[in-house]
Amino acid sequence: MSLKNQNLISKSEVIMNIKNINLSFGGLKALSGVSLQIKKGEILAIIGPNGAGKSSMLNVISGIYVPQEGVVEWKGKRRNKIAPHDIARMGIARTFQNIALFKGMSALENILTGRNILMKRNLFMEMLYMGLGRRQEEEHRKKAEEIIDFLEIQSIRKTPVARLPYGMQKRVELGRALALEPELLLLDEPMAGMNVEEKEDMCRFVLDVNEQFGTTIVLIEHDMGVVMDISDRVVVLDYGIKIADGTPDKVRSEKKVIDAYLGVG
Amino acid sequence: MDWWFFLEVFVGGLLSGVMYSLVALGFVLIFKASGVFNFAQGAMVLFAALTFVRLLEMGIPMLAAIGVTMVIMVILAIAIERIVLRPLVNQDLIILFMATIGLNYFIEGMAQLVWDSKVHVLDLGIDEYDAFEIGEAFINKFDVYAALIAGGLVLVLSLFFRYTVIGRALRAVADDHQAALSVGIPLRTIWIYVWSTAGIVALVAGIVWGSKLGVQFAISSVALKAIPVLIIGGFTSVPGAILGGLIVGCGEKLAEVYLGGFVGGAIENWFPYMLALLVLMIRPEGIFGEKIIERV
Amino acid sequence: MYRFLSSIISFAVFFIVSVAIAGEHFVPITSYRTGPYGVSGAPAADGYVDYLKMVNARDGGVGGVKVAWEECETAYKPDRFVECYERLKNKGEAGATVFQPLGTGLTYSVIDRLAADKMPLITMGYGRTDASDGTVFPWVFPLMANYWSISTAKIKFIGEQEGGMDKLKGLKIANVYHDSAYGKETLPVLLKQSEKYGFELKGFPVAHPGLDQKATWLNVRRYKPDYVILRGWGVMNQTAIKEAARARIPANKLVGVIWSCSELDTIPAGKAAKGYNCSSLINPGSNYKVFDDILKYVYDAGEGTGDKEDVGHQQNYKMGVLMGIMTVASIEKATEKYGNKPMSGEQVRWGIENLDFNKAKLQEMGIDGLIPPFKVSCSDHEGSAPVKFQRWNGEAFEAASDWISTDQSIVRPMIVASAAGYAKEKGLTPRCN
Amino acid sequence: MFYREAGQFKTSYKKDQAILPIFQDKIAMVAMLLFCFIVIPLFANDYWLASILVPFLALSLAALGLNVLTGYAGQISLGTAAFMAVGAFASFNLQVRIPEIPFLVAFLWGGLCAAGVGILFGLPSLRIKGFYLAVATLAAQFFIEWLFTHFDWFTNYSTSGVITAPPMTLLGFAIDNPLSKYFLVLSIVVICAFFVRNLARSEIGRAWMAVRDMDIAAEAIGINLMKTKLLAFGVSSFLCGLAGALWAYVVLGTVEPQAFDIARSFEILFMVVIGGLGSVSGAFLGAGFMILLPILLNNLGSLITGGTISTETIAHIEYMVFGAFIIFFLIVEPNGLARLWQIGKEKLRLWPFPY
Repeated sequence: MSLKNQNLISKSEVIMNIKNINLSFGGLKALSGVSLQIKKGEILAIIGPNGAGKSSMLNVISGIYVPQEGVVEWKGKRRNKIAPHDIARMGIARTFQNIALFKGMSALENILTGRNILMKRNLFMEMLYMGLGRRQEEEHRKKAEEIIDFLEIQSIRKTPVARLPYGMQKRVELGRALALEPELLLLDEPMAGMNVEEKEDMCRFVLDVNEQFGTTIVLIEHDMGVVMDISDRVVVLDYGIKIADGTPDKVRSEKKVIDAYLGVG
Repeated sequence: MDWWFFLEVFVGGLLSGVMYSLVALGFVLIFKASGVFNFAQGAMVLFAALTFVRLLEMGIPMLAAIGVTMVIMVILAIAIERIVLRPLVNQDLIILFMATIGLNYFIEGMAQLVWDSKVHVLDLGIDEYDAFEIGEAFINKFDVYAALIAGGLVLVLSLFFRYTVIGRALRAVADDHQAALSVGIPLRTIWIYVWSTAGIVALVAGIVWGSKLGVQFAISSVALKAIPVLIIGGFTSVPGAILGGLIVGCGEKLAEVYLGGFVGGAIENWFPYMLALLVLMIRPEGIFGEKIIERV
Repeated sequence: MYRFLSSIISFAVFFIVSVAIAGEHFVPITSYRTGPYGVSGAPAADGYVDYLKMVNARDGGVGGVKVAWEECETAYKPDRFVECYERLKNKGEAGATVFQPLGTGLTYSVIDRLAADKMPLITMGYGRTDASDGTVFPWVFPLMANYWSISTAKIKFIGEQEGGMDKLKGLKIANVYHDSAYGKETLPVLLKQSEKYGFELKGFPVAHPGLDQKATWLNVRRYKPDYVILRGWGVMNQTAIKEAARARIPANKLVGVIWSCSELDTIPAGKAAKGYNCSSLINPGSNYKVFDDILKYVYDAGEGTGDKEDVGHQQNYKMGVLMGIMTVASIEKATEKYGNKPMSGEQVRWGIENLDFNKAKLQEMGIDGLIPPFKVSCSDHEGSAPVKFQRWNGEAFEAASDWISTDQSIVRPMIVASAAGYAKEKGLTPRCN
Repeated sequence: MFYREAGQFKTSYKKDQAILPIFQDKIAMVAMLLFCFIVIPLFANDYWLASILVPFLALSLAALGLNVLTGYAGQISLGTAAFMAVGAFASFNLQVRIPEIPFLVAFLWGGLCAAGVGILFGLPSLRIKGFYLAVATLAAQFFIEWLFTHFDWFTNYSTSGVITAPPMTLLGFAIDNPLSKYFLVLSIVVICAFFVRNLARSEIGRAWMAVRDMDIAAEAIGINLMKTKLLAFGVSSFLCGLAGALWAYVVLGTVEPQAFDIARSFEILFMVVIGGLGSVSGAFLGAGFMILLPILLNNLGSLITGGTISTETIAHIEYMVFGAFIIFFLIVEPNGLARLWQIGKEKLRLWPFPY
C-alpha cells in the first residue's frame, strides 16, 4: 500500500470471508451462525444494541477469538488460531473502545511504535544508533510525520499523550493504527464519548483514510446515526444473530432492525 | 518413614506458617484498601513491639500496655495519613509505594531513637517449651497459642470486613477509589482506619514474634517471610493470607527436612518462592487473589 | 550524568572541612550500631571507646601522647566499611594506627588494600583464618585464637566433658552453622578432627537470618547427636538455643562458638539457655582492675559511653574493652621503639608483631586472668592463646573449663598450606626467614 | 536566559532525532564528561575516588540495568543483586579457569551469563504480571545466593567462600590504584549509559515502553510480548551482571555471596524509583541519593554535634532524616528526581520571563 490516492477501488473483491460461525463463552452464546464478507476497500459498519455481539465479532475478525464452529478465510485462505502479535503482520490493525495508547510516550512516539512492525530488530545497531539502527529510525520518522500531517496533529507531536484531550487521544490512536499500513482497519466505537465537532472530524478522517490509502475499514458503533452517513455497508447484530446486511438505506428501513433498536420483539 | 516425625514436621510447619500469616495480614489490609504494597510494615512491627515491651519494662500492666500501644499505633496511622498520604492522594501506586520506603527508614530510625536498639525479653507468661505430646510427636503449646491468636485475628478481621459499615466501605474503596468517593465514603478516614488496623496487626505480630526472638531490630525482617505468603494467598485476601502462610510454612519445613539433605540444606529461604512461582504459573493471581479481567 | 554535578559540588565543599587531629595517636573505630547486628555491635563499640577514654584519663594517653579516635558506622556492610576505612586511614598526624573491623566479611574487603596503605588490621577471634601465617600476611593479626584454633579447643572441651579424648570415638556431633562464609569457615578443620578422633560429624546449615529454625532442629533431633556445635551470629543464636530446647536437646550439650557467647543470645532464650556452653577468649567475671579503672576514670566522671551495668559484665562490651587493650598495647609497644610521638600504621604493625602478653604485662594492664598470656611473632600472628569455655547459669556466665590450649598440630599445617596458596595466587614472597 | 532553544530550528528529522537535540544540552553533556574525565581526577583525592565515586558508579550501572527492566519495560524485579552476583562469580570463574583471559572479556562473559540467568528467570513474566512477577525474581535472588554459598566450585573451593579478584591489567597498565579504577568504571558506565539511551529512543525502546504502558495494545500492533520482555530481561541482567563484576573486581576486590543479598536488591530498586523510572539520568540521580546522602548525613552528624551526642543516636537520626527526605521529595515531585530536574530545565528555558 502506498500513500497514493487510489480512486479506483474494486469493491467486489472479498478479503475476509466469515462463514457460519458460532462463538460461546462457557454456556453463553455470543455469536450464532453469523456469516459475513468483508470486501476490499469498503467501509463496513457493524451496529447493534448493547450485548448484541459487536465486540465479539470484531475480536473474531481480528483473530483474538477463534470461533468454536465455522470458518474464517483471510484472502481466500483458511485462518486458524494465531498469536495476537501476528494479527498485525497479516495487515490488520485496530483501535480500542477505551483508548489504549502508550501513556508514557509522546504522540509521535506512539505513532512511531506503530511502525515497529515494519522495522528490523538489531540489538547492536540500535544500541550504537548506527547503520540500520539509525537509518530506519530516520526513514520511519518521515512516514510518521506524514501521518501526523494527515491527522493534523503537528502541534502536539511531542506532547505526552496522557496530557492530551480525549478527542486528540482518539486521533493519535487512529494514527498509530494507520502507521502499520494495514489492509484492514478495525475501529472499535471510534466516535464513542465525543462531542459533535469531534465526531465530524473523526468521520472525515475515516473517509479520508478509506479514500486516500484505500484501506478497508470495519467499524463497530453503538449509535446508528453517524455511521449510516459514512458506511458503504451496514451489518446489524442482535443477540448474536445477524439480522440485517446491506446499504445504510436498505438496513434503515428493515423492520427487524427498527424492532431491535426500539426494543420490540 | 517415621510417620510421627512427619506429623511433627507437618504440624510444626503449619504453625510456623500461621506466624508468617500474622505478618502478611498487615500487608493485605493496606493493599486491599489502597493497592499499596506497604514496605514499612516490618518497621511497624518493630515499632509496635518495641513500644509494647518498653511500656512493660516501665511496669505498666500488660493489658494497659497493649491499650497504650494500640493508641500509639493509631496516632502513627493518623500522622502517616496527614503527613505522607494526604499530599500524595491521586498519585500513582508506585509513588505511594516509594513513600512507604521512606516511611520504613523513618520508622526504623524513630523506633530505635525513641526507645533503644537493645534486645528486650518479652515474656508473655506462656511456657515456650511445653508441648502437647501426640503419640511420639511434640506439638509446641506456644506455637498453638500463637496460631490461635492469628486465627482469631483473621476471624475478627473477616467479620469486620463483611458486617460492619466501615468494613464494607473498605471493600468499596478497594474495588474502586472513584466510585467509593462518589457514594460519599471519605478516603482519608478509610486510610486512617486501614493504617490503624495494620498498626494493630503489626502489634500482634510484634508481640508474637518478639516473644519468640526477643524484641530487637531483626524482627523487622520477618516482613521478608511474608512476601511468598502474600503471593500465594493473593495480596487482597484475608483468608488467603492464612492459607498462603500454611502452604509456605508447611512446604518449607517439609522441603527442608526431607529434601534439604540431598542438596546441602538451608533451602528454606528460596523454596517458598519456587513454590509460589509454581502456584502462579497455574494461577497468575494467587490462590485467593481477585482475577484480573482484561477487557479488549 | 551531569545532573548530579551540583550535588557533587556541595559534597566537595563539605569534605574540605576535615578535622585535623594533631599530636595524638589516631584510632579509627569502625563500629556498627544500626541494622540487624547493631545489637551486638553497639556494646562492643562502647567497650572500645570506654577503654580509650580510660587510658587518656588515667595515663594521659600512651607514652605521653593522647589517644584520639573517631567512630564510623559500617552497618556491618563491607562497602560501608571500606568507605569508613578510606575515610579514616589518613586522619590524624601520623595516619590511623590500626583498624579492627569486627566482622569476617568486613575483614576480607580490605585485606588486599593493607600493604599499599601500610595499615595493620587486628581481627581478634574472627576474620581470615590463614592470615595467622605472618609470613604471607604481614598486615593482618588474628590475635589470640582464630576460628580453626578455637574449633580444636572446642573438640577438646567436648572430650573433657566426656572424660578423655578417646571417649570421642563414636560420638555424634552436629554442627549447626550460619549458612554463610563465616559459618562454613570451620568445616574443614572439624572434618579433620572427626577423622583424627573418630567422631561422627554432620552439618546443619541455617538459612540467613535464621528467624525460624524449626526444620533445622527437627533434623538435628532426628540425628540424635551427643553434642551440638552452634556456630551462629546475631538473631540466629537465641532462636537456635530456644529451638534446641523445644527439640528436647539439653542446653549443656550445646557448645557455641565465640560469636554465640553473649548475654544477647542467652537472655532472650530464657530458661532454655541454662547450662549452655560456649567458647570465649576471655574469662567470665568482672573482678579485674581494668573494669574498676573504667568505672573510676570514665563512668564516675560522667563520661561513660555505654550502660554502666555493662562494664565488666556484658560479653560484647568486654570484647570491646579487649579490642581497646590490643590497640593500646600495640601502640605502646610501638612507642617503645619509635619514641613518644603519634604512631603511624606501619609503626603500630611492628608493635603488634612484637606484642608479648606475659604475666607481668597482664598484671600491669590489670587484666591478669581475664585473658591468658600469649606472644605474637613474625610468623605466628595469632599467638595461639588458649581458649576459655563459659557456661550460662541462668543469670550470668561462669567458667566451664580451664584455659584449654588449641591443637596447633592440626591447625598450623592447614594454615600454612592455605596461606601458601594465597601467596602463590598473589605472587607474594613469604618473609620472616 | 542562556538555556533557550528559540532560534534553533531543526531542518531535518535527523537533527531532531539526535541524542540531545538542544544545543545547550550538548554543551552541558560535553562539559559534564570533561568534568568527570579531567576535573574530578585532577582534584579528587583517593578517598573520594575509591570509596565514593567508584561504588557510586558501579551501583549506578546496576540501577541503569534495573531501569531498563522496570523503568522502560515495566517488569518489576527484586533480584537485581542476584544478577549482579552471577556477573561477579561468572567473571571470576572464567578468569580462574583460564588465567590468560583479559579481565574485560571476563566482565563481558559475566554480563552474558547474567543475561542468560535473567532470561531464564524472566520466562514466568509471560504469564505472571505486576507485583506477582516479583516472586520470580525473588526466587532468583534467594536461589542464586544459596547456590553460590553452597557449591564450593563457584568460589574455587576457597575455605571461606570469599572470592578474591585477580589483578587487572589493561594494555600493560595495572589497574590497581583509585584513579585507574575510577577511569575504568567511568568509561564502562558512560558507554553503557550511552547504549541504553540509544536503545530507549530506538525501535526496541519503544517496544519496551509499549509493553509497559499497555500490553494488549502492544500486541495488537504486532509487538511480540515474549521476545520483547525477554530482551528486556537480557539487557537488564547484562548490565547488572557487569555492575556485579565491577563491584567484585573494582570496588571491593573480594566478595562473598552475601554481598549480593536481598537488601542490595531493594537498595537498587529504591535508586530506580527515587531517581525516576524510565530515564537514564534517573539511575544516576537515584544512586547518588541512596549512596551519597547517607555518607553525607554520617559526616554531617559527627561534624555538627562534634561528639556531644552518641554515635548511636546520630545513626538513628540519619535513618529518620533519610526517610524524611524520600517522602519530602515525593511530595514535592512524585515522579522522581529525574522529573524534578526536567521541570527545573523547563523553568530555566523560560527564565527570566515567567511565561
